[in-house]
Amino acid sequence: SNSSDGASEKTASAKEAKGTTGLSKDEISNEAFKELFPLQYNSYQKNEKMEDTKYNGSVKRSKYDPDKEPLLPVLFNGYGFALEYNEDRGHIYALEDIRDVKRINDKSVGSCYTCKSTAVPQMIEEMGDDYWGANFRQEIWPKGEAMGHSPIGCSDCHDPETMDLRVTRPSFYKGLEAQGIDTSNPTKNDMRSYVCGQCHVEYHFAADNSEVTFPWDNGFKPEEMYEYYNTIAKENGFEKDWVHNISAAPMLKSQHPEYETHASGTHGKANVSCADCHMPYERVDGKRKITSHYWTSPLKTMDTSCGQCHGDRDLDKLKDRVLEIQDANVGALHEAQDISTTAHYYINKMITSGVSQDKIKQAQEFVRKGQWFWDIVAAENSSGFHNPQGSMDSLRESVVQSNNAILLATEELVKKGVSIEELNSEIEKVKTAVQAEAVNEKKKDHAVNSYFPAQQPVVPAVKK
Amino acid sequence: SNSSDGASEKTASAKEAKGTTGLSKDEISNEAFKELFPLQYNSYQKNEKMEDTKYNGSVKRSKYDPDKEPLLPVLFNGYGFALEYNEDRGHIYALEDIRDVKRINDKSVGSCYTCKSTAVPQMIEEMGDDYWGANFRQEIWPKGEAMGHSPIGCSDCHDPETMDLRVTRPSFYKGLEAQGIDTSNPTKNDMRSYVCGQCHVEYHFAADNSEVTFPWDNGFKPEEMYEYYNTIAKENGFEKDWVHNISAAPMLKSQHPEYETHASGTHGKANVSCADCHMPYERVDGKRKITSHYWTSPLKTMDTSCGQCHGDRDLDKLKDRVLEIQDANVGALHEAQDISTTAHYYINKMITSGVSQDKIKQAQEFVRKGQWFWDIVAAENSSGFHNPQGSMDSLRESVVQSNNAILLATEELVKKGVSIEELNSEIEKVKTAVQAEAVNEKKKDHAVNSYFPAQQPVVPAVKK
Amino acid sequence: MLKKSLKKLLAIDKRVLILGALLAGVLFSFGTVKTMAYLDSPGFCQNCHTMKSVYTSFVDSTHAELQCNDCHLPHESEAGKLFFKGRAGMTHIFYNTLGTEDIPDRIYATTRTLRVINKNCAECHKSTVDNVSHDAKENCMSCHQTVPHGSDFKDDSYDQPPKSGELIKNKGGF
Ligand code: HEC
Ligand code: HEC
Ligand code: HEC
Ligand code: HEC
Ligand code: HEC
Ligand code: HEC
Ligand code: HEC
Ligand code: HEC
Ligand code: HEC
Ligand code: HEC
Ligand code: HEC
Ligand code: HEC
Ligand code: HEC
Ligand code: HEC
Ligand SMILES: [Ca+2]
Ligand SMILES: [Ca+2]
Repeated sequence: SNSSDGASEKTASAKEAKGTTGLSKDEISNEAFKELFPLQYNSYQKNEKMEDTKYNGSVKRSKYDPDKEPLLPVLFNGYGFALEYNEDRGHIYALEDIRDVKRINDKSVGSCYTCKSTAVPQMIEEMGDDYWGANFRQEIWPKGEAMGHSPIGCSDCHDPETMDLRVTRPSFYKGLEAQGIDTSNPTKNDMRSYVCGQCHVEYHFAADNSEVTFPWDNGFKPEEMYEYYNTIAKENGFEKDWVHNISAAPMLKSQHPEYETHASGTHGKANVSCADCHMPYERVDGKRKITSHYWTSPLKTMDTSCGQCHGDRDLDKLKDRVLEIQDANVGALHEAQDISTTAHYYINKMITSGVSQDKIKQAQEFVRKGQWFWDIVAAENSSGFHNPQGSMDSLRESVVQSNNAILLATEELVKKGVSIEELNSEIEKVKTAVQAEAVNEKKKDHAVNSYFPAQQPVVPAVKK
Repeated sequence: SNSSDGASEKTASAKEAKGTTGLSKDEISNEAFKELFPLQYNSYQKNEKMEDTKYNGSVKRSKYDPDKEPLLPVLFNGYGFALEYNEDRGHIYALEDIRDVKRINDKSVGSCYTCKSTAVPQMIEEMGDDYWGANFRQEIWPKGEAMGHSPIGCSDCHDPETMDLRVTRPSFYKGLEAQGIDTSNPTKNDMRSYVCGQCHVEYHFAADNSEVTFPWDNGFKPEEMYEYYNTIAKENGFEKDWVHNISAAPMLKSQHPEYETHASGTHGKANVSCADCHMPYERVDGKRKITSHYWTSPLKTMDTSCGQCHGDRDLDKLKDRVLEIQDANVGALHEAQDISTTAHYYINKMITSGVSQDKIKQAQEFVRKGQWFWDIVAAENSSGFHNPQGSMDSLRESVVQSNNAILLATEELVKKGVSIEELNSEIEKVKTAVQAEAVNEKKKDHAVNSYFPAQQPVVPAVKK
Repeated sequence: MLKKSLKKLLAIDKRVLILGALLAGVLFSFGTVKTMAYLDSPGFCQNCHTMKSVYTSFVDSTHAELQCNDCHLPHESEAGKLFFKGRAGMTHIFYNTLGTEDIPDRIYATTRTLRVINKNCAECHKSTVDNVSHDAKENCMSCHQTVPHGSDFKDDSYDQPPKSGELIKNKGGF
């Protein structure tokens, strides 16, 4: 315990002696940090790399690809996610990817910008709650550009003056507090997940002002968030993300619940933080150790990401174990999506066959619920690894609910004299047509036809 | 490094100097080992203790109890498991429990005795393949008593001369070899699971000679064993364990697949053995250390069972994690059993409504499969802990299959003009009646009635 | 005294350290009892920044009273010890001077080290090992995963609120 000197030679220079960087507290450009923290800056630049793993990785590929989730254009029919939906990639691409994505249209709101740019905290400070609902293309984007925004950058997680970790998106602490979690004194370990939990979470836009809101009042589990959406959110005026074009059901779209899934999973329960795996210590520049700022699949860096804790295990075998967990998850996901697809079409047939509104409504609630329970797994980016049992439980519940819809429909349809055989064969036809279409944004058009007419004549504002 | 003496005082005496015990190689009485290995013998005596944990433990309670699996008298209707089925308890009770259980009747075969008594290896040696099919009450039990059998004792796992671990039930190596596993040179770590894998496994009786046979040719997973039963077992003449009294489906009963579940699970894949948790080293008699021979729930001995490997974790929290895994598992199991119950009754209604044989057969295959996938989890004694994700996956598949049966039935029944509402309410009635009956062995009688007539007039020989 | 000079030795120019490497053998073989004791001690090993987590996890372990080399060096004979130490020392010095580019991100005990350690465990804990067959796994650490470094790489400071400014201080190099 006498190694205090020597350290100073390793850290850079005079600026830090005072414990501050000398940067302005409002600094939002990554480049401003480059000279002071070249090692971390260079590490950040690695986020440009694109390389896939078996189920994830960072090549910008469509999620509709045959080996990914080919039924999505059916399942999100009538919503922006049936237009374009891609595998996520490095933080460095966040601005480029949101600018280009077809889900953004002339009505999109500022809230969409929230998790993509370093300009956000300051904008919120300036504009107050008007930020959320402001027009994305007209107002927010140009403003951000003028401010010199960076895609997810140093200031999103660090105080530019002290480099202390910080939470810059107000929705996060609001969400935790709604669950009764004390946010006044987070530990270092907490902060190593909190900075990620600002963005890698499920959210919706509040009905009144489009504010980014996290559905955590009842807990982090899929069933707890669903309960929130069916009670508290409804009381506050939020009922749905969109109306499904096939089943006419009021749907929820779930989004990247990495934080929630991790928190209830194997590693989260063991107090492991996001940064432990996704920002492992690495040796750069000779013998200096830094926190990696290359956020990517830890399967590419198992030695540093996993070896610290699992040094006793053969890492190749550990990787096999991860793939085994993921194989089981993805297989089950595909089955759940298939059953969910069937449920939407059965309801479509209920509508066109003149089944009573009451029964249709019941079936629509089932299909909404069934889809929630698989989507919360599909939207989670670890293919089940962050919580193997919990994700499988959700997929199980999904098929229970989708089947409730199918059952109810079957009873009513047969009463109306509808041929279930014919219905099933028509479903196979649309599924084939969707998958046969080569142009991604046209896939959705094959999901409806004269047998299964569209149920959503007015396209609502795309909000996500 | 000077603690070499003292050791000799701790080990027993002259006999071991030669490396042999001096016991006969055919010794099968536990008491013969008492003097030589008093510590292990005393530890073994602890198996008399009866104490429950949240989901398991060792009190001899009926599995039909409201907090356990109250629908079992419906689900096993027509089979011995609807007569009596209890929570398992200490090895020391094995003989007493099999003698008393109502599943044993005058037709029961020797095979039932296989995993209960130390006399078995010698009997097999003497009788050859005639052992398996010999009459349990008339022949095997009296013979075992005469030989001085002990309930699961030292000689089942140890060579009495050398105390080396050994596998004494031939079915085990046969099963591994059928899967292509080399059994010629097991490691010490292997042996610490192999000795348990002789008994804690799924099995069936071969059609020709009632030999205890393990369904492992395709692998250890539920779907791989199911595949075996639907192909290889059928080719060899084994089709079913019994015909269900409600759905008339040819059913499989699964049994204690701890070995298989563990092998595909978290700890098995990390090379942890059964003995690591269930036979931890413990300090007895001052400071001597032995391998615990008290096989019970490790939740009662977490300090020694889990603490060495998970020394970095708070053991109370680790226990919470176990319970969380088990809660999720048991909740999902109950849901799967409920849906499976519905499926059986829907098929019963198909039969009584004159639906075509062809459709009934299809539905019966679905209900058989659906039941297999929950039973392989219910029969596994860790409530999901040995493989959290895998067990949940199996429960998921179970509801998919049971629902296939219900769907198919719904379509046909509505065509026949059956009221689904009435059917559902009749199902609720029988479920209530079964649960209201206080006498365990009478519960099964309430599962059939005039609305749901029994489908199995001839009671087949109880084989398990 | 010696402490300081060693620390300096470790901090100076690489070329000098090559010399140091050559000197190391001499140092080891002529070492007084006191020198040897120091070279076995936590104080010496933790001089090296790469040892931070093994050191911090060690100091609050049940084995904190021991010297690193009670575990890390063979003890059958003084000669064997010196040889092993010499080889490890050379390796160490190589990595910290010429071979810095090749230092792995995650340092694992080599198979050779593990063999040595395992033997030392068994030796100290002879009575335990003798009275119960205690060799079910490849090595002691398959079960005793937290002896003595294993309480994962995150020390207690992670369970406390971060100290303001510490990230600037640690901006690269520990
Ligand atoms: C124990 C290690 C571990 C922890 C802790 C962890 N992850 Fe992961 N994460 C993984 C693995 C492994 C994958 C799967 C990568 C793959 O399939 O290539 C993954 C995948 C991801 C992905 C998708 C990566 C890709 O290639 O597309 C994201 C995003 C992610 N995690 C975010 C998080 C967040 C946020 C947290 C904390 C709330 C977290 N992770 C905690 C190990 C971890
Ligand atoms: C998404 C969050 C995030 C972003 C963006 C981010 N960092 Fe970090 N940074 C972290 C975390 C987490 C740590 C580890 C802190 C700890 O363990 O207390 C860290 C640590 C550091 C440290 C301390 C030294 C080290 O390597 O551990 C420096 C310096 C640093 N970051 C600089 C930067 C710079 C420069 C940028 C922009 C190029 C940046 N960071 C962007 C999350 C982030
Ligand atoms: C300010 C919002 C924000 C914060 C904070 C944030 N992320 Fe991200 N993250 C994103 C967005 C947006 C993307 C997708 C970018 C794209 O695809 O264009 C992403 C992508 C990722 C990916 C996928 C990379 C790949 O190769 O596919 C990983 C892994 C990841 N983040 C991990 C983390 C971790 C770990 C933290 C915290 C240390 C974190 N993120 C903090 C918004 C954020
Ligand atoms: C900070 C420590 C830490 C890191 C880093 C870490 N783990 Fe873990 N891992 C744990 C803990 C703790 C558990 C729970 C069991 C335990 O207490 O040992 C666990 C459990 C697991 C399991 C068992 C779950 C199962 O169902 O089989 C797997 C697999 C696993 N980790 C893989 C990984 C992989 C892959 C990585 C890197 C991407 C990783 N871990 C990184 C600490 C860690
Ligand atoms: C609460 C934070 C948050 C909000 C609000 C948010 N995103 Fe994201 N976004 C993320 C994260 C995290 C990722 C990376 C993980 C993923 O793609 O699943 C991401 C990824 C993306 C991507 C790249 C992958 C893809 O989906 O094609 C696009 C494009 C995108 N977001 C657009 C949007 C739009 C449009 C909105 C508004 C409707 C929006 N985001 C709102 C956090 C957010
Ligand atoms: C990592 C530790 C661990 C391993 C390895 C393990 N088990 Fe278990 N086992 C448990 C736990 C925990 C339970 C749940 C006990 C409870 O709920 O009270 C359990 C339950 C059981 C039960 C039921 C106990 C009761 O109270 O009724 C049996 C029987 C069993 N295990 C047998 C085995 C066999 C055979 C193997 C090896 C093939 C094995 N176990 C491997 C931890 C383990
Ligand atoms: C169900 C299997 C099983 C039964 C029954 C059994 N043992 Fe063991 N026994 C083991 C295992 C496993 C070990 C650990 C061996 C190893 O790690 O190599 C062991 C170890 C021992 C040892 C070595 C010393 C020690 O404590 O580790 C002795 C002596 C012993 N048993 C005596 C007995 C006696 C006496 C009986 C009967 C009262 C008995 N055993 C019954 C499985 C069993
Ligand atoms: C010869 C067959 C046989 C062998 C070998 C065997 N068991 Fe058992 N085991 C049984 C039977 C039978 C029971 C149930 C006894 C009863 O309930 O009457 C049982 C019960 C148990 C229980 C439940 C105890 C309770 O408290 O509920 C555990 C735990 C257990 N065994 C673990 C093991 C482990 C671990 C091994 C190997 C070291 C092993 N068994 C080897 C047949 C065997
Ligand atoms: C011989 C070592 C060993 C023993 C004994 C052991 N474990 Fe583990 N445990 C592991 C390993 C190895 C993993 C996988 C992750 C890893 O590599 O750290 C693990 C993983 C776990 C996990 C993570 C799984 C999840 O989904 O959260 C839990 C929980 C766990 N063990 C609980 C227990 C309990 C409870 C006991 C005692 C009944 C026990 N373990 C005994 C080695 C062991
Ligand atoms: C392959 C080994 C094996 C065979 C063959 C076997 N058992 Fe068991 N038996 C076990 C094990 C292991 C347990 C403890 C685990 C459990 O109960 O799930 C057990 C538990 C029992 C119990 C106590 C708990 C209960 O179920 O009420 C009874 C009674 C029993 N068996 C009767 C029988 C009968 C009758 C047969 C023949 C039809 C039979 N056993 C065949 C291994 C076997
Ligand atoms: C009680 C015995 C013991 C003592 C004392 C001990 N070590 Fe270790 N050391 C081990 C074991 C065991 C391993 C292997 C750990 C593993 O593989 O999990 C190890 C591994 C290491 C490693 C390799 C890194 C790693 O995590 O595998 C380093 C470096 C190390 N020790 C340094 C030290 C230093 C420096 C000291 C003194 C401050 C020390 N050791 C004291 C037993 C010991
Ligand atoms: C000059 C800095 C320095 C000092 C002082 C130092 N080490 Fe190391 N040590 C290293 C480096 C660098 C590595 C990584 C090289 C490698 O992986 O072989 C390492 C690796 C190790 C390893 C893992 C490789 C192996 O041989 O198993 C062990 C164990 C270890 N050191 C123990 C010690 C002990 C014990 C001491 C004190 C007697 C010590 N070290 C002193 C720098 C140092
Ligand atoms: C130079 C002697 C020595 C060596 C080498 C040694 N130990 Fe120890 N060990 C001790 C002493 C002294 C204690 C403390 C005894 C006490 O507190 O009762 C101890 C305590 C323990 C304990 C009980 C406390 C605990 O932490 O659970 C375990 C287990 C243990 N040692 C395992 C090991 C293992 C494994 C190794 C090898 C990696 C090892 N020891 C190497 C001397 C040694
Ligand atoms: C299969 C798992 C396993 C392996 C391998 C193992 N141990 Fe243990 N050890 C244990 C358990 C469990 C305990 C706890 C016993 C207790 O607390 O009563 C223990 C306790 C100890 C203790 C505590 C002191 C005492 O006598 O109570 C020492 C010392 C020890 N082991 C040394 C070793 C050494 C040395 C090795 C390698 C030769 C080793 N162990 C290998 C499981 C293991
Ligand atoms: Ca990605
Ligand atoms: Ca029991």
